[in-house]
Formats: sequence, structure tokens, C-alpha cells
Amino acid sequence: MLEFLDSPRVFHGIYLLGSLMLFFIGLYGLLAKRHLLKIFVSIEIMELAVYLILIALATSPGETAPILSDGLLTFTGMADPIPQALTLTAIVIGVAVTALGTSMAIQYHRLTGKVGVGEMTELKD
Amino acid sequence: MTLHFTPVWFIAVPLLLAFLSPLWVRLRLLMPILLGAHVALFALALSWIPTVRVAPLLETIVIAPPLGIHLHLDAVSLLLVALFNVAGAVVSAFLWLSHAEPHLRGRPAFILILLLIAGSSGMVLTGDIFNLYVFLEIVGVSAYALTALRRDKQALEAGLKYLIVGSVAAIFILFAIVLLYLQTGQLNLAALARDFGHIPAPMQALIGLLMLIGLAIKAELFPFNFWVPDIYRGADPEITALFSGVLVKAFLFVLFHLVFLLLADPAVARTWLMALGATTMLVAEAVALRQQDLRRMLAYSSLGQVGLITLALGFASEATTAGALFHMVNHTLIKLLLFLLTALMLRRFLSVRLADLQGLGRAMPLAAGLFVLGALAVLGLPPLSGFASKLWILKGFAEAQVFWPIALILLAALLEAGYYFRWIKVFYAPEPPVTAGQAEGDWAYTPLLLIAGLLLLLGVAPFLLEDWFVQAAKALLGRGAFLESVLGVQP
Amino acid sequence: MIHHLLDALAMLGMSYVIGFLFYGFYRQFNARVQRRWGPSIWQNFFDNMKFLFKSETVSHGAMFFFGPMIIMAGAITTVLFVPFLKDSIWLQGFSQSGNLILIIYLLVVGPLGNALAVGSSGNPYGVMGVTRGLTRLMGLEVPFFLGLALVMLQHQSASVHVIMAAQDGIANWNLFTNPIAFIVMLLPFIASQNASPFDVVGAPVEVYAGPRVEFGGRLLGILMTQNMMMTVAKLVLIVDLFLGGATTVPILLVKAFALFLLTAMISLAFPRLKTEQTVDFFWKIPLALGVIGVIATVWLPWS
Amino acid sequence: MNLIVKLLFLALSLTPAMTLLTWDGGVAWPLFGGITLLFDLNPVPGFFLLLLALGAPLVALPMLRGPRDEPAYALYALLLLGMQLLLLAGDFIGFFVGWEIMTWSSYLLLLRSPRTNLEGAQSYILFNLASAFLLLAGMLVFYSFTGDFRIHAVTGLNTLQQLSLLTLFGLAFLIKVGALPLHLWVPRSYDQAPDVFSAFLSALMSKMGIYALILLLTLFPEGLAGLFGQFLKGPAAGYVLAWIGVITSIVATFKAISQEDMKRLLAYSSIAQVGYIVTAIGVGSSLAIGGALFHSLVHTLVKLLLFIAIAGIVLQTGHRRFIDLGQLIGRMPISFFGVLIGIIGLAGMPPLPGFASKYLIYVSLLEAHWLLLLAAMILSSTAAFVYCYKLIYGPFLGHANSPEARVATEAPWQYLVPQIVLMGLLVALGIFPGWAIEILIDPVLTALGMTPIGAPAWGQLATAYGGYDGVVLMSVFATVFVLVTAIFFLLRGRMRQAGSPYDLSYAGEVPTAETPLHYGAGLGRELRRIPLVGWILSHSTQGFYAGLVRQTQAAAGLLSGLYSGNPQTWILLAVLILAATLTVQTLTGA
Repeated sequence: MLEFLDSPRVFHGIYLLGSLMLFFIGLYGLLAKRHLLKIFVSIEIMELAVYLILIALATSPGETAPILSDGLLTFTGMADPIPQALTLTAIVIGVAVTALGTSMAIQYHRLTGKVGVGEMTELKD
Repeated sequence: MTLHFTPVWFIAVPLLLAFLSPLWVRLRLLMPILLGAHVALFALALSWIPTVRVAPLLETIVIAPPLGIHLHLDAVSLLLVALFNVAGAVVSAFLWLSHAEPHLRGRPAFILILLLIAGSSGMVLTGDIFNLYVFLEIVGVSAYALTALRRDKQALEAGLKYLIVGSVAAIFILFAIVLLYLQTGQLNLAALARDFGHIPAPMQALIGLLMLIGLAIKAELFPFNFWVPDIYRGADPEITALFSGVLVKAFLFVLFHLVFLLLADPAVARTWLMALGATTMLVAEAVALRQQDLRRMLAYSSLGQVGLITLALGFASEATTAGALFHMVNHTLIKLLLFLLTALMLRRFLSVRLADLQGLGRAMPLAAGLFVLGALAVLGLPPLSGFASKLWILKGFAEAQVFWPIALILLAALLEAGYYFRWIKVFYAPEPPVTAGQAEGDWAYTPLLLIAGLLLLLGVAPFLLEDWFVQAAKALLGRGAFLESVLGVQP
Repeated sequence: MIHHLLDALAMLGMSYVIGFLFYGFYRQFNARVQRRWGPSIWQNFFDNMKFLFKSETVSHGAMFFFGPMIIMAGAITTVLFVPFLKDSIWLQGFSQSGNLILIIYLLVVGPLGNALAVGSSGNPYGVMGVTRGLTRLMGLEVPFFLGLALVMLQHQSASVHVIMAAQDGIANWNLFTNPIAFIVMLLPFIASQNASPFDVVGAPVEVYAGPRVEFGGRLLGILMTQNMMMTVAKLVLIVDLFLGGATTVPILLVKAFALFLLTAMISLAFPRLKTEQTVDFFWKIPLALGVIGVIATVWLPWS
Repeated sequence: MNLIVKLLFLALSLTPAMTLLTWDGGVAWPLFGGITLLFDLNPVPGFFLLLLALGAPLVALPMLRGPRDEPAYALYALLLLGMQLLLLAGDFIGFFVGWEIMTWSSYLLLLRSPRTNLEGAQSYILFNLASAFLLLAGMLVFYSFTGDFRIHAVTGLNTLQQLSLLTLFGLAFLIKVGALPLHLWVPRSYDQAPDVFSAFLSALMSKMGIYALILLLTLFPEGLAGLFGQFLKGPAAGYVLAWIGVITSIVATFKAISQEDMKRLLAYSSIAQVGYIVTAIGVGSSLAIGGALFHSLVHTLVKLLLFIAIAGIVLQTGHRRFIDLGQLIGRMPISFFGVLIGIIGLAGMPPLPGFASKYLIYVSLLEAHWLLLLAAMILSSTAAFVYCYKLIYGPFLGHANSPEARVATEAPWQYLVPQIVLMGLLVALGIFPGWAIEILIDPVLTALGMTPIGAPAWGQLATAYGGYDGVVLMSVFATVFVLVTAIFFLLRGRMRQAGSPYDLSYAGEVPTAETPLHYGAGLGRELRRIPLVGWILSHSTQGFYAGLVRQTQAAAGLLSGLYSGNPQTWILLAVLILAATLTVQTLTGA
């Protein structure tokens, strides 16, 4: 009954829709929220949405993980491995950036007691 | 045993040094090593000039392109890599020789500067778009950290702002890369260039816009450059020198490298890019008129020059491109000079606001003199090198019988003169200055004098580097040659 | 050499005598118009001699002394550069070495030298007089020069000799061939003669102060002398330029006297103007006439 | 050490003279991309190099007074280098390089005066850079027409092209010479510059603009005449230029009269004098160009003399306003003679050469049948007498108005030597105008492809409209003067020195030291009552430029509002632009 979901168009469409929604949720958070940590979370959500698009659209239903293991000795029917590698790399980078940001935000809070992005006025001349 | 030099060294050596740095116990050695590394890499770059003149050098990593990752060393990337290493060398020499604050001489600074230079070199050298993203993020992370290095309120705020806006830019770029990959299944730049034309037009526009905006944020183009003044104001001037001298140039290169590669006919984007450049230039120069803080003023001036370079590169004729590359080199040198001077002034006066720098010419005659020199160079007044590069750009426009950019460039230069000379006048005000900080030793001026000498030399004898710039312009514009060298076929 | 010397002395003597006689006549004429008896026609000689032989003269320093010397030298030089007669070797002075523009400038050399002396005296009223004089000069020179320029253009020469030679026969007088030039320069000419109604600068009698306020004795005598000689030089110049010049001394006298009579009548008919009124007047009426003259003789196609 | 540095500097100031005397053969310096700088010595720039060679050491000498000032010496040497490059350049790039080096080095020299304020410095550099950038734009337009940066006559341009070249170059050079209404920087900078350096600015740097204007004529094969045909007997394009020059000189003359500061007066007088030269260039005939060159020469000498003399007064008294000076004639006699000769030259009175040069210009105007211009020029020439008189009366005559003026002594020898040299030169040129024509000016005219004026004898100036003899004039005047003085002394009677300076006929009262007896500052104030003069004096371009600056600042303020400090705003803007562009693209289907 739900086979139609396996057709690549629908499958990709659903994922695309979902990740775009995720992306816009992130964008909304980024633009509307004032708290620094919330902004970092929003950025992360946007990044994740992009990863999701990459992974989802590069993979079609029925493809297996691109790992040679028991029983799987040829490359046929496997998903494209490159997006997965890319995503892994990108996640690492994203984590690094978020970690840096979070630590900076904490230090900033300790020094000034501020957490809102709109309150950052140290650089006003 | 023969040492095998490869372009990988430009990335590997700084990375290696950065990661090995915890092994050094003696902090005093850090800055000399930093200087040494950059000087060595600069020498290495110079040694490649003859090779690159003949053909671009492809350094394959593991698998041959288009499947594998490779570094593409041609005249233009060599030029930029050499420039980055010069900038790194100058800044590290300055940090070593002057009384820089401890946080700028410590291990974090050492690591981050190396990462910044390595990342920038990587962006310029890589022939793979995902690698580009990785290097971009390396540069980004190190830049955010460098901005906040001082760890006081202002530095942290600048760092946070930079991080937020930089991450968003990175997401835009990543999005564009993802779309590119999904559309073409390629990550190699040459292969992408070959296949980009087959993508449906609306998708092309979307990818192009995402990429353009992402890179424009990074490369400080109007209206995506609102973050710049705050960051330049908050970070240490020594670090800002690197941002203005290295980072922006790397991003500008990437932007135009992609434009020239992906678009078979750069004329499509010409008007857009030129308009972007022209507005950047005029807006920045106008806003700079009102600035009261030297760092902000220099930030806007930097934006103005970036706009000029964009305008010239966007026109994509050989003469304007060569001139723009020359101007990139000049601007890097000039902004290094000016920002490092700002650092000296900041240490002496504890503030670089206009009102506090009255009569600086008496307290720091050499610094004031060098500032004048830098200002003259950035305005493009002979006999300094800014003149030669600007003339080259203008000549390129005149050859093509296109006059509106000439008018705008000259108008912008006049506005620029309006504020630079205001500062100079204040520096030479007859009132005696109030000095609060400490005086600087003469050694700190060595790298600055070196730059000044270079500016003069390149202004009087620009033919020394003429050939290189022409080759670089050809390499940057030569889409066909690029594709052929990587894919082995005529597109 | 001897010839030049004699010629020069003759010119100086002539201009001295004519100048005082004309001015004496003017005072008589003026008095009769105002129904007075007036002084003797020789009165000016007596005054001048009295001043020149005063036994004591007050000086205010070296420059004060040299000013009248400069103005005298300027007046004599001017006289020597104006040809009195045409087609004659006499009464020519050094006019072959000069021209009309040079003469116009020589006319002001002396007064400027004297202005230094006035300044040197330290009397502010004197300096005010000088300023008034310079202001009036500024006003009158424009139409005066424009009128003469029309003549120079007509004859394609700035040489007084050439202009004079071209006017043989009364029909060829510039007065008739170029009347507009004559009208344009006539009033400025009167002003340059320091005559009423443009005489507020010296302002004899009524106004207390003027350029001469500090001068007395022999220095005043010198100033008076040069004034008379300068008057004659200017009259002769206009006779040369507009009335065809003169071949003999009597004709010169008649023509000069006629011109003098004309200017004297105009002078008597009008009340004195203030300096700024003078200037404004010259920049309006004579200058406008001059512009019309230029348009009529130069711009329009028939010219 | 001190002496060595100063001698070295003096030697450096002789470099223009060295260049002039020892130059042999052209020099080419390749820059890049086929641009080669060509340097050679031609008669036209040679004339201006001669002015520089004359003036440079004369300005350098008074600069040596006082404590050693290496930066000023170095900048002066750079300035001389720039001007020599400019004059020797055979192509526009070299010309521009010299022009710019001259501009910024003179700006930095200007800053060395403690009197420079922000407006003065900014207007100097901005006007000059505007001029330079217009020049650069003109060069590039020229290049796009010809494919070449060499300075040479171009043929085959259409009217629009010629007009664009003429406008760009013309504006650039008119700013440099300080023509109205682009003169704002001149009075400010001449006033605020170091006193001796003002002499250089006025006497030599303004001549570079003149040189450039003459150079501009050579770009067009038939000069200005080929552009828009004839008006009367002269070029129609030149008629406009000539009026610009004359109006400049009239307005500047009245402004000069109303000044209360000696250097500002001289600054306006410079504008006026250069206005005459511009007029002559507009006429464009060989006589007019000869007059322009001659007037440049005279103006150079006169302004050097006057500015150095005034600098000496300022040095000795510390005052620069007419109201603070007076009666220096006895205490500074040589400076008095310097100023006297200077103003006689400035006013164009015979027998000094100022008359010769003006004579040439007048005759050229007559020849061109441009009589209204002639009348206008006469107006400003005669009005100039007023400020000339003010210039000598204010400081030297009348009564001393400040304690410093009462005790001042003669200027130091470094100031007097140049003055004496210049006085000698002026008198010699006045006696021998023909020499100047034959030796200095005719070669230039020949090089410009014009008929030389020629002179029958060194003492004579000859034109088609007649001429005059400087030797006769000078000897008659001198002889008469000596004779009159001698006769005066031979007459009976004696001179008595006035008992005190207050021994005056003063409206029936006896003035005292408290009575305001010095008329210096107010002299010429009453000219305002003349309607035209009052109108001119009550108008100024300052308001316009101040408004321009205000508007620019306001626009900058508006734009800087964009650079807010909130990252969310930045991102919102980026996203909005992305969305807007995408929408537009989708809608238009591009």
C-alpha cells in the first residue's frame, strides 16, 4: 500500500520537503531568537538540513550501505559513498564550529553577563 | 636522498607545525619558527615560478582527477600562495620583533596563524570543491578563534559575531556544493565546469546565487559585508592585517575562480559582479568618511579596495584581471603595513580614535611617515605601487572603451583621499600628543620598512612582476586550459 | 642729442605755459558762469611761483619727499612720450619709442608714486584720498580704454603717429569716422583730467582732506606743476587721436583749446558725484555705450 | 653637521638648474604592459624648467633659516623631483607621475606649518587630487582614442571626442591654476602654508597648470582654432577660456582688495594674475602665447619677491595682518624696496616687465578683436592698483600699530639675498623686454609651431600694433627723476623734518598715539559701496563647497546606518536579497 513511497521521486520529495522545512525552522530560529545558544542550535539545524538533503537525494530506495562485508562483495546496488563521506566530514566541522561558538558564548557571558545577540554592544563607538 | 617538493607542502608544512607545536616547550622559539616557516614556503613558491610558467602543476592525492583529489598549482594560485606566505612572514616577524601582547605570542596564536595560512593556501590550491569547503571551514574556525584571541569583551563579541555570520555563509556555500553534487555527481572543479552547463537554468541560478552570497559574505562584498567593521574593530590589529591581507584575497580568488570556471561565458555575470564591486567600493568609501576609529576606518577602506578588485576582476579582460591581481598584492602589502602601524599606535596611545591621535607625528615620526606612505599607496598615487596596479586596471577599461568604471574608481579614490588625508592632517597637528602606553623598539619597524620598500620598488619598477601577473591573469581566465590540464581533453 | 634736448625742453615749456593759461581761463570762465569776477588768468602762475619759492617745507621722511619727485618725473615722461605735432621733427619728444597703451599707463605712474608719499605722511585722510583716486581710476579706465581701443582697432595700430597720420583732412578725423569712440571716452577723459563732476578725489575747497592734505611749500608747488603739465599732455593726446593732430603749434593750440572748452562746459553743467557714484556711472553709461560701440563696429557682419 | 645638511639641501635645490644645463638625450623607463615613460627636454617645458631653476634656490635659501628641518628639506627635494619629471615627461604617464608627486609632497610640506587647519589642508589636497584624477581620466580617454600615452597632436577625432578631451583636461588644469569657481583651495593654502613655501606655491606650482594648459593646445592639430571655428578673429573655444580667465581675475582682484591679511591678499592676487595668463592662452595667437609666457615669467619673479619679502616681515614682527603693522619703511628698507618693485611689477606699470607682458596680451586681444575682454581685463588691471597700494601702505607706511612693528629690524640675509636678486632681474627684464622675447620666448613659440614675435633690439618690444623701447623709457624716466630732484635741491629754501609722526593736519585736532591713524585694514573697504563690487564681495563659493561636504557627510551617515551591529540584521538582509533575486528570476524567467 505504501509502495508508492519507494518510488525515487516521492521518496526524494518527502525528504526534500522535510529537510527544507528543517532548514527554514533553523532559519527562523536564527533570525527570530535572541539567545546566543539558541542561535547556535538554529545554525546546527540548518546545517543538518543541508546534510539531510545531500544524503537523502543521493540515495535511492533499496540501496545498501556502501560497505563491502559478508555477502556483499560487489559494488552493485550500493549507495553512492561520496555524500556519506562528505557528510561525515561536514558534521565534524560543524561540531567544531559549534563547540568554539559555545565556548566563546560562555566566556562572553562570564565577562559581561549578556546572552542576547541584540545586547552585544561592546563594539559600539 | 632527494627531497621531493610538492605543492602539498604549502598546506602540509603549516598543519604539521601547528600540530607539533605542543612539543615545543620553549615559547620563545614559536615566533621565529613561524617566521621561518613562512619564509621557507615563500622561497619554495618562488622556486616554482619557472615550472608554472610552462604548465600548471597538478599534484594528485591518491587517485587521479577527476575522481580523486588534486592540488592545482598554476601561475595565479602560486601568486596568491606566495602572497599569503609573505603576509604570514611579515605578521610573524612583527609579532616576534615588537612588544606584542602575550596572547599574540603564545601557542594558540602560533597554531591558529599557521592554520589560517594553510587553509587559505588550501582554498587557493585545491582542485576539488568539497576540499574547498573543508579549507574554508578551517580558515573560518581559525579566524573566529583568532578574532576572539584576546578574550576580552570586545574580542569575544567580535568573535561571536564573526562566527555566526561566517557559519551562515558556510551553510550557503555548503548548500550550493550539495546541489552541485546532486546535479552533476561531480566534485572536481574541472569536471563541474564541464558539466555545469547541462544543469537546468533555474537550478544554475539557484546554485550561483547561493554560492555568490556565501562567498560574498566571506569576501566582504556589499550588501553582505556589514559584519566587517565590527570584526576589524574588535580583533587585534595584527590579526586584522591577516584578515584583510590574506583571508579576503583567498575568498575573492575562490569567488572569481568559480565564476570563471563554471560559466563558459563570464559575460553573463559581468554586470552583476561589476555592479556588486562598484557599490561595495562607493558605499564603503563614503561610510569611511565619518569613522572616528582607525580600525574601523581601515576596515571600510579595505572594503573599498575589495570592491575595486571585484569591479576589475568582474570585467574579466586580461588587462583588468592582471591589474586586479596586482592590486590584490598591493592591497595586501598596504593593509599589512597600515594595520601593523595601527597596532603600534594602539600600544602607544591605548586608543586609535581620531581625537586621541592628535600630533602623533611628533611622538612616532616613523610610524606617521609610514602611514602616509601606505595612504599614498592605497590611493594609487605615484610613485608607489598602488598607482601601477590602478593604472593597469584603468588602462584595461580604457582599452575596452568602457568609461563608467573609470569614473567610479576615480570618484571613489577622491572620497578615499577625503578621509585618509583627514587622518594624516590630524597626525601632523601641531598640538603635542598625549602618550599613555609604552614606546616601541626600533626592531618592530623592520618588517614595516620592508613592506614600504616593496611598495616603492613595485611602484617604480612594476615590470619586475609584470610577466607573472599576466600569466596569472591568463591562468585565472583560461577556462579551456584549466579543463585541458585536468581532464586532458579540449572542452 | 642736442635736438632731443631742445625738443624736450620746448615740449615741457609749452605744456607748462599752456597748462597754467588754460587753467587760469577755466577759473575765469567758471567765475563768470557763477557771476563772479574770478581771479586773473595769470593767478595760477603766481600761486605756483609762490609755492616753489617757499623758504620752508615740512617733510615726513624720505619717501614723503620722493613721492612728488616721482610724480613729476612721471608727468614729464608722459609729456615727452606724447607727440605734439604731426609731420614735424619738432615737439616729438621720445614718442617714437612709445605708443598709446604705454602713455595710458604712464599717466598713472606718477600718481601711484605720489600715493607712496601720501601713505608715508601718516595722515589717514590722505590715504583715504588716494583710495578714492584709485577707485575712480578703476571706474574711468574701463570705458576710457575701450574708447581708445576702438580707435586702435580702427587703425590696426597702437602707435599715436600712425593714428594721427591716418586722419588727413577733416572728414577723416576720428571724431567723425568713429564718433562712438569719442563719446565713450569723453566723460572718462574729463574724470581723468580731475575735473568736475568727477573731482571728489582732490576735492578742492569743500572737502578738507585729499591726497595733498600733508603737502605744503615747494612740494605742493611741484604737485601743482605736474598737474598742469599732465592736463596738457592728455589734451594733446586726445587732439592727436580724434581731432587729426596738428601740424603747427597754433593749430594745436586751437584744437586743444576747443577740446578744453568742451570739457569745461560739461564740467560746469553737472554737480559733483561721490566716488562710488562716479564708478557706478562709468560702469553703466559710458561702458554700455562702449559695448554698443563694440557690437556695432566689431561683432556685426558689416564691420 | 648642521652646515653640511643645509649645504646639501641648497645643492639639491639647484637640481633643476643642473637638469636644464646638463640634460642630454632622452631617457625611457619601461613601466609595464607597453607603457614606457619618456623623458626629454623640449623648449616648451624648458621655459618652465627655467622658471623652476630660477625659483627653487631662491626659495630654498630662506628655508634654511632656523633650526634644521630634514623632513621639510626632503619633501622639498621630492617636490622638485616631481616637477622636473612633469616637465621632462614626453608621455602622459610620466606627466601624471610628476604631477602627483608634486601634489602630495607639496601637501605634506603644507602640513609643516602650524597654521594649517583641517579645512585648508583638506581643500588643498582634495582640489588637487580632483584635478589629478580628471587629468587621469583625460589621459585614459586620450589613450582609448589613440592607443598611446605619448603627448602628441591627434588628428581625426570627432567633435564629441575633442570636447571630452578638452573638458577633462581643461577642468583638471583650471583647478590647478585656481580659476573661478575652482579656486577655493588657493587662498586657504597660500595663506596657511609655511611663509616661504607660499612663494613656491604661488610662483612656481601654479605655473605647472599654465604649462599644462599650453600643452593642452598642442594636443589639437590646429590649437583651439580647429575646435569650434572662429569667433571674430580668434578661436571660439578660446573665447570661453578667455572669459573664464578674465572673470577669475576680476573677482579675485576685488577679493584681494578686501583681504585683511597680507598672504591672503597675495593669494588672491595670484589667482588674478594667473587669470590673465589663462585669458592669453584662450586667445591662442603667437603674440598671446608669447604674452602668457612672458607674464608667467614676470609673475614668477614678482610673486617670489613679494612672498619672500612678506615672509621676512612675518618673521621679524610675527604679524601678518595689515592692521598690526605699519611704518616699517625705515626699519626694513630693503624689504620695502622689494615690495615696491614687486607691486610695480604686479600692477604692470612701465617700466618694469609686468607692463611688457600685459602689453603683449592687450595687443593680442586687440588683434583678435575681442574688445570686451580687453575692457574687462583693464578693469581688473586697474583695480589691482588698489591692492598693490594696500600691500605697500599697510606694512611699510603710515603708523606702526603694534609693539613688534615698532621695534622690528631688517629681515635676515637669507631673505634679503633672494629679494635683491629678484629685484635685479625684474629691472633688467624691464629694460630689455626684447631680450626676453628673443632668447626666452621665441624658441618656445617656434617649438609650438607659431611665428616668433621677434625683437629688433634687446631693449625693444615690437608688435604689429607698434611697440616701445624699454631702454629709452627707463633712461628718460631715470634722467628726469634725477634732474627733478637735483633742481629741487638747487632751489632756494630748506626742508624741515616734521617734529613728530603726529604732526599732521588732522581736522583741526592734534592726534595722539591713541588716535587710530593707520588706515591699513580698512583700505578698500569703501569699494563695497559700488554695486558691482559689493555684489562680488558678498558672494562666495565657500557655501557651495561646504554644502557639498555636508551633503556627502549626510549621505555617508545614511549609509553607515546600514552597518548596524546586529548579526541577525546582516543575515536577514542576505536572505532577503537571496529571496528577492530568486523571485525576480522566477518571475522574469531569466
